Amino acid sequence: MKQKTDGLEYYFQPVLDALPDNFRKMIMSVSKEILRELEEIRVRQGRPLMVYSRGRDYFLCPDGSVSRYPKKAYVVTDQDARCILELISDYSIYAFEEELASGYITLQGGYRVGISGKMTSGKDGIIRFQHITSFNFRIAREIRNASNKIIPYVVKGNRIFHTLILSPPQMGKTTLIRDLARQLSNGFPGFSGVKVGIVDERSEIAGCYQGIPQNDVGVRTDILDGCPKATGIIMLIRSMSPDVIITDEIGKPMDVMAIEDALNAGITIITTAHSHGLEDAQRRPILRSLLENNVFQRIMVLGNSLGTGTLEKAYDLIEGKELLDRPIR
Amino acid sequence: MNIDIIFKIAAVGILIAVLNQVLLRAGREEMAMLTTLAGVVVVLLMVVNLINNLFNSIKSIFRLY
Amino acid sequence: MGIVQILGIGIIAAILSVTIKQEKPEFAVMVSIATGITIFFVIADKLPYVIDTFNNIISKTQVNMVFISTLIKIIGIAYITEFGSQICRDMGEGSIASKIELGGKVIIMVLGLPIITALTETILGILS
Amino acid sequence: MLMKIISSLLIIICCSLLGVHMSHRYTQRINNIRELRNVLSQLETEIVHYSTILAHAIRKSSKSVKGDWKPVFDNIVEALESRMEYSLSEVWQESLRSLKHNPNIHKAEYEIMQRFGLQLGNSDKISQEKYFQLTQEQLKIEENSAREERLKYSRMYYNLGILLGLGIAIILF
Repeated sequence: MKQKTDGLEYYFQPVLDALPDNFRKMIMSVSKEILRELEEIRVRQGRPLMVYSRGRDYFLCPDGSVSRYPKKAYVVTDQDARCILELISDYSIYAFEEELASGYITLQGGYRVGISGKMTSGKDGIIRFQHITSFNFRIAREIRNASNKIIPYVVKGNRIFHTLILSPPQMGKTTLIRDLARQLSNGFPGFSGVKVGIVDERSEIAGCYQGIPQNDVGVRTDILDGCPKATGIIMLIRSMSPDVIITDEIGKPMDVMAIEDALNAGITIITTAHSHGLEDAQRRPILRSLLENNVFQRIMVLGNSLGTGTLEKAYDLIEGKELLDRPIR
Repeated sequence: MNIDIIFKIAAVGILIAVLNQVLLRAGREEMAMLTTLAGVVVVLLMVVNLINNLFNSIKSIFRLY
Repeated sequence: MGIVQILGIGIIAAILSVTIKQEKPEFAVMVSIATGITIFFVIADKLPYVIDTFNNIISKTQVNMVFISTLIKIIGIAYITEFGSQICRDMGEGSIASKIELGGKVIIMVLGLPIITALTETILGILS
Repeated sequence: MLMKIISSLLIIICCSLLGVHMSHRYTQRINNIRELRNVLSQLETEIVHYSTILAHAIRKSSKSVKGDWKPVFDNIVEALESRMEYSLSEVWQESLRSLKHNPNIHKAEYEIMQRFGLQLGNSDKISQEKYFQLTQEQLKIEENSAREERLKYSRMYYNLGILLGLGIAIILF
């Protein structure tokens, strides 16, 4: 039955808890190096079981060995899929209606499980899942001090600049801003902590489970979990009067208005957006409007030239110059 | 002379009667029938035993061999 | 003293039998049979005394002892038949009661035949 | 003589106790159904209004249960929290099996609960609410028939017990 897993797997134990026994055995018998860098577990009904680690994908075989070819891999059965759905929703699918409608469920520990399958639109117009057939377990890792490389450009003395972090997907921007929030909130040598507010629409930054942050985001941090950014920012300003508001992936017009409200209230904004660089951001209408009336004072661009999460460029919009001559790992 | 046999029979009779009423009230007619039969059998056994004694004693008294 | 006992038993049994009769008639009959037998047992120990004294008296006369024993038998049979038929009549079975009596009469007749033949012979002897 | 009296008294007492136990079975059954109904109604509010996780919802709503259903609910909560089993209906049927031969629970409500367990928790709130109402309806009908039966049978068994005791005592006297 269920064995207690030893040291290494401990950090994504909640994910293992959400998997049936045979999956658990297969994953635990995978080699330690792959597990250390495990990013995703892909479960697709009727297709082989896959794992993403170190930027490559591996197929899991029933005997626990890992192979590069799908033919020997373990094929996921419909019983597995049903059982996973029950386990990740803690046997109460009704409790995760909104999350299911938005296509993901957050496990304890802040691990997000993406879901997809056949959907139908009910008579009340809401699209619901009829059959859920594939799951994507994302193993987010809390890399402490990941934001050390950008802190010198974001904070000068006790002043924090309005910062926009541009990064293509899967480049560790969430890990970055999570650690940034932790450091800003707890403070570090030469900087006393400030009140930090996080609007965590997809509960990924703090990874709250029933409102309790599973990742360390600092002692002075308040989190609005699962709340749309626009309303979240305004609510935070009124309710928690934070010094800094951190949010993830802005992209809607109403986000822009909310950010302007925050600026008028004198609150520093640190947020991220999907784009490959400054030029790409300027082509996008929403980001262009933000950049034109220079809402942000610092722009950080992430990439993977030296591995995932390297800081490619850093711009200072006040003096209009680049702060960085070469990428930092 | 042991006259308790009469009282025993009478008691069983009364009990069976009450039992019947209870069972009828509860709607279990067949059960009532059965208990009556059982009662009759038990009492019959007693009486037959008595009659047996009677005949033996008469035989001995009147020498009716 | 005996009669008081018999009386007591009889009356009590009658009352019991009546109480049971409207609910369960079959038990009432049983009670009456039981009383009958119990009362008989009360007198059962006096009866042999009567019969013995009766025997002694008769044996003093020249009459043949056979007649006496058959006479006693007849009395016994008569008593039992009477007992049985009364019970049947109690239960309302008049026909069975009469059948029992018929049976009893026949058996008594059978027992009585030798006496009658002896009687007729003596009469004929006297007449001739 | 004394011995006879004592023994017949004993017989009478134990027979009437038997009768009382048999009649108690019926009252116990009604209590069980009533407890079941308010557990389900609490569970419904927990699920439909507060949408709490099933394990907590069951634990909270089955706190007030004292009758024969208590071990079943405790068993389910424990199994859910240990996340051993894979599907709730398996856990539900498993823990329900312990009540299969319980005299206080008749086949009717046993089957109602079995059907209820099949769909609990694996659909959205609206259909959950429908299932709850359906089950409550069935349990209400069950409770009425149980009450009728109780009126009829529990008195009968009670008297039966005493009379049998008396009868046997007299016969053996």
